[in-house]
Amino acid sequence: MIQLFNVTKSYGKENVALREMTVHIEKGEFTYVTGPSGAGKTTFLNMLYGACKPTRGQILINGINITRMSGRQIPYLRRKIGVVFQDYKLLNSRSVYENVAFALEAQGKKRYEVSKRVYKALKEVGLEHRLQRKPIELSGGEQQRIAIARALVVEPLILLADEPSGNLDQEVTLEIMELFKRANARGTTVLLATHDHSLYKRFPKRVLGLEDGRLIMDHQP
Amino acid sequence: MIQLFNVTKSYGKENVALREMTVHIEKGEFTYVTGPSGAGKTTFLNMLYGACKPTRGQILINGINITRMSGRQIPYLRRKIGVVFQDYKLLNSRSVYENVAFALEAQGKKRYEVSKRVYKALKEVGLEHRLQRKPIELSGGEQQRIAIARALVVEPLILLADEPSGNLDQEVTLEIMELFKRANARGTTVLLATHDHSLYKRFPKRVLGLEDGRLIMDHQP
Amino acid sequence: MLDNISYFIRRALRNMRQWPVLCSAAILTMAVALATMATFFLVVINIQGLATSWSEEVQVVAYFQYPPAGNQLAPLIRKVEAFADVKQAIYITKTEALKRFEARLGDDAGLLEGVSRDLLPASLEISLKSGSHNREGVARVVAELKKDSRFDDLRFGQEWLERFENFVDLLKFVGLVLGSFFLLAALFIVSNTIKLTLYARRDELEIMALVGATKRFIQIPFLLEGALQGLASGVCALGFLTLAYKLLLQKSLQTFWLTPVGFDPIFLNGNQQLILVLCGILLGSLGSLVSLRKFVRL
Amino acid sequence: MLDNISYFIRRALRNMRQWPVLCSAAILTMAVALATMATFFLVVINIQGLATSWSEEVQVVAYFQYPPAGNQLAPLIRKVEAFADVKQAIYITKTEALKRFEARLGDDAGLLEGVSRDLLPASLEISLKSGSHNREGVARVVAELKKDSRFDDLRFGQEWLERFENFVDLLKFVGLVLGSFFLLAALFIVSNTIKLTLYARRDELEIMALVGATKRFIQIPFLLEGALQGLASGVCALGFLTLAYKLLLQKSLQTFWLTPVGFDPIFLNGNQQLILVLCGILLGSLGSLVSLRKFVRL
Ligand SMILES: Nc1ncnc2c1ncn2[C@@H]1O[C@H](COP(=O)(O)OP(=O)(O)OP(=O)(O)O)[C@@H](O)[C@H]1O
Ligand SMILES: Nc1ncnc2c1ncn2[C@@H]1O[C@H](COP(=O)(O)OP(=O)(O)OP(=O)(O)O)[C@@H](O)[C@H]1O
Ligand SMILES: [Mg+2]
Ligand SMILES: [Mg+2]
Repeated sequence: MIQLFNVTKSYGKENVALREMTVHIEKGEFTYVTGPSGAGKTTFLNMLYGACKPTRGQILINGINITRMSGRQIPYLRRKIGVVFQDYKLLNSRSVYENVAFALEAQGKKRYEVSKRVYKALKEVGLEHRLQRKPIELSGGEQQRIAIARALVVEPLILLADEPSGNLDQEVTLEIMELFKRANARGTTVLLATHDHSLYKRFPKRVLGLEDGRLIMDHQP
Repeated sequence: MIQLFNVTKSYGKENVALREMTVHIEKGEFTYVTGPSGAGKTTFLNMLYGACKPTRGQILINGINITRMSGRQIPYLRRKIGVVFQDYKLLNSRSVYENVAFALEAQGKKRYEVSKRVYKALKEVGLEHRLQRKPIELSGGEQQRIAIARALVVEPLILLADEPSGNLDQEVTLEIMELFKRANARGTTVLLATHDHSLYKRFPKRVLGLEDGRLIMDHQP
Repeated sequence: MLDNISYFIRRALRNMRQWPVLCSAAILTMAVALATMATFFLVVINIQGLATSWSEEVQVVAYFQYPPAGNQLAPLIRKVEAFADVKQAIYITKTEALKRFEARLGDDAGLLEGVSRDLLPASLEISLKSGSHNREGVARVVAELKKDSRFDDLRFGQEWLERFENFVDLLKFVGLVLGSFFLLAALFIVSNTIKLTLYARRDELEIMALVGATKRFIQIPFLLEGALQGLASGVCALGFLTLAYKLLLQKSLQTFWLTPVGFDPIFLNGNQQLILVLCGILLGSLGSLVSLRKFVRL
Repeated sequence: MLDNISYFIRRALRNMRQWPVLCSAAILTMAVALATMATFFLVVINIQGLATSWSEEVQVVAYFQYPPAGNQLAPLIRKVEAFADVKQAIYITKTEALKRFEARLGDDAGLLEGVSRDLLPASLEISLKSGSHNREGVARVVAELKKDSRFDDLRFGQEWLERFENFVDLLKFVGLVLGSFFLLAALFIVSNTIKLTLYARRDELEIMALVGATKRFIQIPFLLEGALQGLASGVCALGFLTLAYKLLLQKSLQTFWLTPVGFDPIFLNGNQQLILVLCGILLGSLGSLVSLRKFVRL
């Protein structure tokens, strides 16, 4: 499903975020990406949905080399991928409903289908009563859950979640993990970047450990 | 130092974020504010630096009733308070140095003093080598540390930290906690909102527990 | 497809409702630019209209050494009217000539009292066809007339005609220069306004791209919005112009020309009004398009 | 204090360097607006200048029934020149009058051949003082002259004068209306541009307030920035105007007037140039101020 070959990403000359990373992730796998702050977790995920291109190396998703992808094709790649951004990236000028519906509308889904699926996704993260609010009128954890709902509503082939529980209390974190596991059970490949040791102790899965841009650990439970 | 009397904050009619909260915090105290997502932690902190006014009730800081404060006086209140915002609130168009220096410049500090103190604060959070970067070119955890540096650089009387370790790994979290404790030892009153149980288990201090806007726990170790 | 179009329109309208400040700023800026340009255009077409009605007065006057005999006059007129450039030839008798001269002197007419009725010669006033109201046309007619020895003297205001033609050329030139200046200024201001509008909404553009919207999907609602704003601004400009014309310009133009011939001030005709509104739409969509290309990078 | 000022200036300059698009958008918009207004102003003052030079020709002509005897002439002129409104009185003999009449007829002068040299009466041409070039001044002089029976007839172009005065009034009115329209449009566009600029930077304003900056501390750099942009735009507009005037307007104005009296086209004098630049500064700072009040809420 996801194959990286010798991927290096550097910003400027000496600022290397990822070094010679080679990793294969199977379809339907659930993988944690861990490492200290600044290790390159976000950079790794960013490259998978085409937000930045590797400086060297190749990335294949579903057998397609996305490093050679043109700007025209990237939207179609992104439609297969749900992303929970570390900084949420919600539109403060739009309601919660619109924020989530956006991901479906961008794919040209019918209005009726959109509203049904958005409602379901918001219900799953426990925010169906916040439909008409603006994200800025929500608490940090609620915003994070909106971002999760937006990533899941498209029923993606791949889910990239960057620190999805940083602002959530333990209880909600467990609920969210249930959601991820359910999506995973339906066949979605999940990559979850986190610092939270307790998370992968409680739900043991494959763990990729990064440090200073290097893959220093690849641990299968 | 900080006294709240029957403080209620509601947005709109039925959306009540804080209910009848009465709490006293002594000068130099270190207090955790905990509670599930949406409990009202951020709302509580917001009111202390005048970002929003309580719907009912009074708030006294240093004996001054800030609910009656005019817009002209609020900047002077804020200069005594360092805030680590849950969403960082960094300027992406400015360098890291400028972001931190901003807080000092706003108080009319001399240029020489500004650069000395900014450098020191960035060193403390371990980011003195990121001086000329833009926040958007930093990892999530690095951004969070910049926000912490900006709050600490003014040597505030009160430090409000909203989820300051959500994007930090355990190691950096411990370092940051050391910083907070050191500031606390110098006399700064610290309020730290967090979900992280392990945090207040490891550094036991007074814990205020919120749920659904109500103060349901006030636990002194 | 139809579903998509209605979605785009809904989104464009929602955007406009959501950002009333940005939206009205863009509309009014465009309206001001359009109204300014249209005002200039109006002034220029009115001056040109006046110029045309002036040039209709261009004529050649041929003075007779001796008034022609009654039976010679008609053939002569027919001959002259047969020239390719000539529309009409009118015979002016000596008496009539003096009467006209008196009228022309106005206040000073009293001075001619007691002057012989024979003072002025009889003449033929030759007016030209509409295509020949210029130096070349006059020159051709004069050349023909010179062949006839019965004419003593020819008057055709050569100097005045040259000066007048220079003036009209100059006017067109100044109009063109000012017009293009204003067009450029308008385009510049509008594209800047829209650029700022988009800049203020750059998160939206970024996030759309991140959730998998294609370039076209992102751009179309903004283009539509630009076009709608352009439409609104065109209508505003037209309304403003009509009002200004009715209340102000019409009167001022009439007085300004102190018009010797019956000249009615011209307003934009139906087609031109349509063009104004279309210009607005074009301006809005072009402005959006140019700015969008900068902001929607995928 | 001095430290603060240098800090504000540094921040304003840094802002402008950091947002070259926003900055140049604001500058050029203001420059266009200012140049437009100044162009209109130039046209109006030139027309008014021409009007003044025209009105200098306003004079009263008094015709004698019989030419005065040589020794009576000098006292008469002295008497007339003693009137409060009169600048100068010049005696025109019969011969001179006919010569002038011939000159005035131009092409038609040939018609006067053989006419008696006595045809026209002698007259006194009375020019007025600069304050009296209007209907009232003329009326006063005429009233005085009427008391003297030696004058047969008085000419003072009453009708022409009235029409001319109406025209100048109208011109001023149109200039005022168009001028205020452009001023408003310019102010509107500029404050909108600045509003958009600030809107695009609203995070910055918000965060400044959150870290304890006072309202004034936040506003001053933006005001300074507005003033600097205004200064730049004023200088741009002035440069553009000078160029346009040198290359285009000067020539066109000269030809346009077909000026009978020696009238030199007027450009902005030193003070007016200064005012233009000051207007730019005012526009920039006012625009910033107005918009800032909306965005900096504490
Ligand atoms: N746009 C950029 N320009 C320059 N450097 C960058 C950029 N983005 C990231 N970096 C650098 O690359 C390194 C890795 O960043 P990345 O965001 O991948 O870390 P991370 O593992 O996600 O950290 P965190 O847990 O703090 O989010 C960091 O040192 C960061 O400063
Ligand atoms: N500006 C606002 N307008 C309307 N409702 C708001 C606003 N800000 C917060 N709320 C609501 O008030 C409640 C408390 O929010 P608050 O941000 O204080 O929670 P929190 O304890 O900080 O949660 P988290 O841990 O998720 O950050 C939430 O239900 C939220 O939806
Ligand atoms: Mg990260
Ligand atoms: Mg919060």
